Amino acid sequence: MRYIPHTPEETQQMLKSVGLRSVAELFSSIPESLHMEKPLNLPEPLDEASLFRHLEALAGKNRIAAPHRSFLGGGVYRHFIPSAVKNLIQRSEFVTPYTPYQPEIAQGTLQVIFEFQTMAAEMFGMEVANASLYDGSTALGEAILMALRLQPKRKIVLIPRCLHPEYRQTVQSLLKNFDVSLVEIPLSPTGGVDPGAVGDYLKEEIAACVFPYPNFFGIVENNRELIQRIKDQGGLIIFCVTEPLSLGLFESPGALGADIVCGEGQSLGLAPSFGGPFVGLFATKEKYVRQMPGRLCGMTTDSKGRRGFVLTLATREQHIRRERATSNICTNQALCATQMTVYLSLLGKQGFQKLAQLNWQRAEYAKETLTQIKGINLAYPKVVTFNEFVLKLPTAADLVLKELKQKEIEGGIALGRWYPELGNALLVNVTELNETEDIENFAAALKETVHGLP
Amino acid sequence: MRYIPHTPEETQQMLKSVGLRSVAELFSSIPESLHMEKPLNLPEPLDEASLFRHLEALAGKNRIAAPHRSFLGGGVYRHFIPSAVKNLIQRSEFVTPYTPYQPEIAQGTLQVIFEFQTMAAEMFGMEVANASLYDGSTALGEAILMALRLQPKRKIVLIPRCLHPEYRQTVQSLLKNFDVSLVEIPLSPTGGVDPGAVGDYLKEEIAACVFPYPNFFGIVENNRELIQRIKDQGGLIIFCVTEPLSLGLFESPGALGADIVCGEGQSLGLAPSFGGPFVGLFATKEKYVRQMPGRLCGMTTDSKGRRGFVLTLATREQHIRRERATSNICTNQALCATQMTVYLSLLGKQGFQKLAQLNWQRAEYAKETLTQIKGINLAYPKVVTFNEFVLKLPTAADLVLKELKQKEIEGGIALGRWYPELGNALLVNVTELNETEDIENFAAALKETVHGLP
Amino acid sequence: MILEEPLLCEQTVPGRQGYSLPEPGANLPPKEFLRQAAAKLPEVSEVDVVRHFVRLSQQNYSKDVGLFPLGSCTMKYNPKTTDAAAALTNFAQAHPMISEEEVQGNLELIYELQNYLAEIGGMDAVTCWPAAGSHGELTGMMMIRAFHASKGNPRKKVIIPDSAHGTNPASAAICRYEVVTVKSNQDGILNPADVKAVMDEETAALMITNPNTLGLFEKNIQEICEIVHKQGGLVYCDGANLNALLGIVQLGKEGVDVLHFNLHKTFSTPHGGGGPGAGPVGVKKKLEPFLPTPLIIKENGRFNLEMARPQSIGRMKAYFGNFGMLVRAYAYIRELGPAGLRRIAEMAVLNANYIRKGLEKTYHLPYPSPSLHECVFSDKLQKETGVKTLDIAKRLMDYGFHPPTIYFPLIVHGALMIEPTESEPKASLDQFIAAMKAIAKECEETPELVQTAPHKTFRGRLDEVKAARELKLRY
Amino acid sequence: MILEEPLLCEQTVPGRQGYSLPEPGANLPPKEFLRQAAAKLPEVSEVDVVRHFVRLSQQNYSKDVGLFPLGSCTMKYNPKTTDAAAALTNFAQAHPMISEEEVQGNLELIYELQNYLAEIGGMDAVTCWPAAGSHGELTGMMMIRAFHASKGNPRKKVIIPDSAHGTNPASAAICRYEVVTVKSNQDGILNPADVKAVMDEETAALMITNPNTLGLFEKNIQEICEIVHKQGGLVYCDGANLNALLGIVQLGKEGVDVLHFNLHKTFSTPHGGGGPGAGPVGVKKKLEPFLPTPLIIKENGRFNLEMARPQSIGRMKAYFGNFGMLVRAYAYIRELGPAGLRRIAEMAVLNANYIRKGLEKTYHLPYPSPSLHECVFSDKLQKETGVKTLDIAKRLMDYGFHPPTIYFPLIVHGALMIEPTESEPKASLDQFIAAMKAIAKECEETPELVQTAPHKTFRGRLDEVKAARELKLRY
Ligand SMILES: Cc1ncc(COP(=O)(O)O)c(C=O)c1O
Ligand SMILES: Cc1ncc(COP(=O)(O)O)c(C=O)c1O
Repeated sequence: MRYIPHTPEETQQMLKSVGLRSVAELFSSIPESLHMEKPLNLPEPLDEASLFRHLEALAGKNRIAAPHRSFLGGGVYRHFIPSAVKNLIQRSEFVTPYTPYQPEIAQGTLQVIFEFQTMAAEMFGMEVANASLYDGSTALGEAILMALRLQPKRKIVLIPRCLHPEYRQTVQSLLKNFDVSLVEIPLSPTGGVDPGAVGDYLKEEIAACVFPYPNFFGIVENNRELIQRIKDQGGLIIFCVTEPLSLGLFESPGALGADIVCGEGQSLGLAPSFGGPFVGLFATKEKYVRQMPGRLCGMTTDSKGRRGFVLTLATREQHIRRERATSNICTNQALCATQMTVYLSLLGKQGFQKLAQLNWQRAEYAKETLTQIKGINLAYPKVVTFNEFVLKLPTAADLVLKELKQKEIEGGIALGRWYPELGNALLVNVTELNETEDIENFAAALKETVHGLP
Repeated sequence: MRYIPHTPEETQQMLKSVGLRSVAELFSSIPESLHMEKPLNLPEPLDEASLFRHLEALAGKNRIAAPHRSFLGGGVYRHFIPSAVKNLIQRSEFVTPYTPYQPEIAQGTLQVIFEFQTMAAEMFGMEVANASLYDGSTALGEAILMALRLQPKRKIVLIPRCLHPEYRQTVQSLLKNFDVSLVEIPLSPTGGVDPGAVGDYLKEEIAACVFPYPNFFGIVENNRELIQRIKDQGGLIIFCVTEPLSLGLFESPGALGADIVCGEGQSLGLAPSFGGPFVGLFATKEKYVRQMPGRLCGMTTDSKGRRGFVLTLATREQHIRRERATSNICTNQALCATQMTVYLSLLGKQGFQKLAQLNWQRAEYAKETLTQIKGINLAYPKVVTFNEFVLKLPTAADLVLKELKQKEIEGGIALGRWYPELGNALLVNVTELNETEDIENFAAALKETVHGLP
Repeated sequence: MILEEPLLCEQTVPGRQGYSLPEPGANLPPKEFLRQAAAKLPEVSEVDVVRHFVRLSQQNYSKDVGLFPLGSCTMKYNPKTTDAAAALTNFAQAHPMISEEEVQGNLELIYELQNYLAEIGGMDAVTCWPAAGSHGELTGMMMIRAFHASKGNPRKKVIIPDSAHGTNPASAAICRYEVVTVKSNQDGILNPADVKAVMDEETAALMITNPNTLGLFEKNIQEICEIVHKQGGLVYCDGANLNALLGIVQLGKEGVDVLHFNLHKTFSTPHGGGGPGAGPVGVKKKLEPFLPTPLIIKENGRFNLEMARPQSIGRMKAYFGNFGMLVRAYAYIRELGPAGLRRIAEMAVLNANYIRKGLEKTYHLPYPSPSLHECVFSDKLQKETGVKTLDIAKRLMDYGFHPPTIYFPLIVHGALMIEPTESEPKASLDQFIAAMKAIAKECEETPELVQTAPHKTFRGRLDEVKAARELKLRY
Repeated sequence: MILEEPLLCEQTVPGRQGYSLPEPGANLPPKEFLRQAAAKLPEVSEVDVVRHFVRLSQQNYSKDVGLFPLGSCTMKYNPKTTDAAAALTNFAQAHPMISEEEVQGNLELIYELQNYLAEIGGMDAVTCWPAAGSHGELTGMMMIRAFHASKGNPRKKVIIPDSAHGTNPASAAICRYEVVTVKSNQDGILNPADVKAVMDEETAALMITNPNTLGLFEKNIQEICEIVHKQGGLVYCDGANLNALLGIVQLGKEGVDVLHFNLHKTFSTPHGGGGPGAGPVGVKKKLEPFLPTPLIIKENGRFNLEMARPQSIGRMKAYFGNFGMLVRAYAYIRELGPAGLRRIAEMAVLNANYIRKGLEKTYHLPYPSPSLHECVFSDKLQKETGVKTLDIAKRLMDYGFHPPTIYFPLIVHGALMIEPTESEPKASLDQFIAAMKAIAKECEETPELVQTAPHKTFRGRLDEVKAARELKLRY
């Protein structure tokens, strides 16, 4: 077995040295009755070539459209990943160390985390960011728990319906056992947060309100006035960003008044990978840092006065604070955070802006082109969106998608599953990978489909 | 431009520092009349995403069969390449240094070369090997030139017709300007080196005789007696090995009496890559080392007495000896040599034997299975082959291959192009990637094809 | 020669580019939405970026250069094969929002992995959604709470041994349970009587780790499970140390009701400098109704997702867990097969015992009971020379080794917790033992050499107090 | 911390495996064919192998960690993009023996690359088959010989300047030409008169490098070409230094008849620790009939291979050159476009001049003519302190830099030949200049520090004499 170096001779030699006669004796501290009698009932081993043949056959059962023929978003975005990212992220020195508990021989990982924290904070316009959480949805859970810790007497958290439905579900599960009301704020007529509905809860019990930015429909609302009203009531403002690329163009959460920003970093250099591993982003104000969940890397000096980095404020964490920790998280998404850091380093200040602009422009072009099809309209015609928008179709979105798939096009996400009130609504995402001709092909196929269906 | 760091400000600053006012002035030493007036007539730049879309479309114009549905060999062999090889070989530290002229900061490359030399020599059963040549065909050219240097008075070199035809062509080009007869030895009735024809040249002028091992038809001949007769005449024995994996099973060239062994390392861990880059192997006896072409790495010690490696015997090479060098080669195939070294390290002593055995067994099974088809026979029924053999078909091999390709099978190589005398002959290669079911599928398809064709 | 490398922000040259993008057009969204101050990301070329990360990477010690004997972390060799498996286009490019029809391959893989893990752990059903061990604990404890709630009383307390990992009490706390700590006995394991003493009908569960964090098998596990079950409680097992038991013991057979797996430990998905991981959870039949959504259902050879499960604890994370890690674990199990998995346990335990034997005369072994996959020493014998565990750990770096886990478990004062794993060759164990012995000698002869270690690393000992006091968390 | 690493053979443990293969059956070929003594390959695990190569790699300096200013070698940044391009399945998995029909993509790519290179060099036709620069030289000189032979006399001699790279005379020699060396003048370039003095009707060609290996433009090139042409000779240009001229000068327009390109220099295919490269050759119309086979012919949008070319020099290598390198160069040219290529030349020349300016007061500049892409200093000013070029080179390592090319070109005594390339940022040039100045100071103040350098590298100065004397070329 290529991963286990022991030869029979070495095994014998080592057994002898530990004073045992057989491998079985190594397990003599385990009560006899617990020992398995038969081998595990699992498939027999495969050599590597056969394994890949098997895996390719399995992967071949998926039907995956080419990225430029896909218009899928909904929290997971198709962006081009530069080859340099893929090359660097495979390096053993990033892939195979543990959490950098021994900083003298982990400066590489630590400095990357420090740079990741810097970039996440910059992007969000916040003061500090942590070293990553699992993903956007669990980061939102942590954000709410943190807000509750900061506001221990307050019991109401507002979650708008225009937030990613699976994020809402995740948060609902997490908070089920807490003595807290999670209140769903209905959709406004423009597909956003209904200010009137929020108004109903503007009282002392409000701990926090979540603002998806852009929201699940791709809509960018800055809600300046509403945010101020919540703040006036002492409520904390949580921004949740599933497409951080939008921040190359749109005002930062920090500038809009966020106290906590959480989000998903997938769109910044990670493959869709059927939903994970991704990277949960988390940023806040410096004054709240001791209530933050997750690891933090800080700058310091070594015995010779040279600059170096270490994990810090560990007293917040489970391995020190145990049941009173700010979170139970231990293993996080470090390698994904590294990947995002490499990606953002390449994009840089200008690239981040340009790519955002390109995404916005392509989506605007798609809006125009697709709404020229008879019977197809924007669900929310007058709103500002980033690279995603909702179309109203004349027929069932599910069926349309199925037909499009016959033409090897992934047309988007049918919203009926989560928003029956929206009717035949289709969420369409357009990134830099969808060029003009792809958008036009899509329009042609959609037209044919919609008019072909009953 | 992401590969050129200069910003306009830096450019100005640097120009100023060198005392120039414009970029154009940098080229003032070039006569005016030579300056291009227009930009190069080349396609406009592509961003990386568009570049890959273009490249994928280009690559998509190829029609490449899955490795297990392919039976192509002919000097380029499909073997499984372990993932560890691919991962290690991408490391910047192997990919991006130059030739290790500064050994203190190139011990990695140097030790790998030393290990490569060790493995090549071991595999061939020879005393020394060099740090690689371009490929098998040019290595054969170098072998012949070296033999001529060792035997300056002798003018005849025997090249059997059963040697890879493109190797023969390469050698013919190279030797055209030398005052030497390259004599082609015809095929023996068993598809090998015709001893009688060799006999005609067993006189004093014989400088060397080349033995392909296995030959282009996959045939393994050990020719012990013939080799002895040539040696008795003072001729040098050159072995040429295009499928070195065979040496996991068959007697080594060294043990059979080779003076020089050259070969192609592609089958040991390199992709087919449309014929290159591959790695030319070259080994000989220690006494001939000063006549060897190519780089050599040797062991030594450093200023503190620690073991280290350096390039050595550079006095044979062009950068020192210029027109009297043993070869003109400078850049070789170092990264491919590294790749082969990693591959062979993983296979190891046992794996090398087992994989060879597996290849041989699969090919034997294919021989049996395919010759059960009516009208299909082995061209050379009683010979020993490695993983490749010649079938005689009842119809034109070209047409058969075309039909098979409709069934997404690459059936092998039609030999008519080089060996019209063999009629409808097909060269079939079977490796560990062709499992029993693949061979049976091939047989079924071949049967259908052959009997379907006129 | 490892080179210094400033932050990329410090290398910024305004206007320098590392990207390759088409030029966007001029039009923009309405002004009032636009960002006022651009994010200060670095402005560097691709050349700068590649060098930056290559240089930084070279400052790291990694499993791919040597022994990484962090106890409880199971730092085994990570196959390149399984990384390549996860990178296969149709896995890596699968978008999680497409219909079940189009991802039958993924669903089949996860479904089969669930079955494999159930078999390995002796459990009835498995969910693959949790993103790491701790997330698995949370998922498991939420199911336990839902189970009790369904019986009318969610209960109030969870019993956790003093040797437990910090995530156990932290996860229980998020489920709003009060933590009751129970002490290990002089042999380093739990006494049934001690559990009995604290177990009552307001106790929802016992959270146990087996083998525990001392590397010892909780041999009274069956009796303990009975005690808990008798009062209506459930037993949660932290499977972080499952590597010692693969093919040897199915924990479910002991009486464990909920068990989490750490794919990044036992099944060798790489640690990536801190993550990502994956923490599937196995449960017994009675807990199946509470599994998180979605469930993968196999019907007539097709795989469907079931969302509506009335008793489910609900969704624990958007989409389908850390799928890339699931692919790796699946590939690992398929490559090893039943015999290979068992051999892992055997050689992991052999390696740990070999180190233990090699060092037991040199370092103090607080619990002499037979070790499984790891062994825990303390600095008791060295302390009188003024050298402490931290110093020994740092000094090991100078010998070319990553230090073991230190100061954990908390019940051992100055703990050195060594887990070599099965992938380590004998030669490196021998070198490690020799280094540890040499350091013990140094403790006596030149203690200040150890106290000021490391000396050969890229950085000397770092000032952690300063980092916490003068908090600098970003550029 | 860079760790020691023995040879894998020294790590062998008999029976240890690093492979993953199905078990073969028992049957074997006839005994008399079987190998008697197995090849002594290592017996190690995958873990051992991965560590071995990771550790060894860490002992290397590489372009991806810093400046690699080897003059004449054009060590520019190698894009990861072009590596990924060559790895695309349908390129990497293409077998060279399938029919033209099935590799239309490959043939189109090569065909277009030929056209691009022809445009860049101002040549009429290009062959992509040579495997490196030297192989290109051989191919080119063989065409020249065939050309002359077709006129009835292959001629006897080739004129080569004393500043030429060693491959030039070596390649000419394989074509059985006698080498006539012509000296460069005091400005470091060729005098037309000197060429005229040796040129005759038995001279087949002049082999020139432009810009030459001093980094200077041979400004009399047109006149020299005329002299050669007048006597029926041809002009071969070694294009190793083409990086300086991209989009600035088409060498073909100067009168050059044959030109080779080094894709691993100008077009940034990586050097790989010594190779592989690719050395396409461009020719003028009159030499087209002699191009090596096969030729790629475009007909009605399809690409075919032509093998039968009566005057061709024949095949230079099996199959189709180093195709993987051709893909990289193609991708590089397509990414950069005309303006990008020109910018490469501009910034490469600017960088070289910036270094030259920074060091010209500190080191002796033997030829003060204007530099293009590289500049050549000597150790003349330092020699009196007892320090020589080699010492300065070794000392540079301690400052974190790869040394420049040394002792080449041969016409400069103690040459230090510096080529930064365009991909180097100003900051690293500044650091390099500072290091070179600091070393010059050390030469005066602490010469023995320089003479015994390097001091901070993994190995100290290695004994090359011992290596050659006690030849040990394998384990
Ligand atoms: C015993 C034990 N339990 C739980 C955990 C937490 O697992 P994770 O880090 O995957 O969240 C660990 C991790 O180190 C552990 O060692
Ligand atoms: C000027 C010059 N000519 C020719 C060559 C030979 O090229 P290659 O190494 O590709 O064979 C070199 C390589 O260093 C060179 O610098």
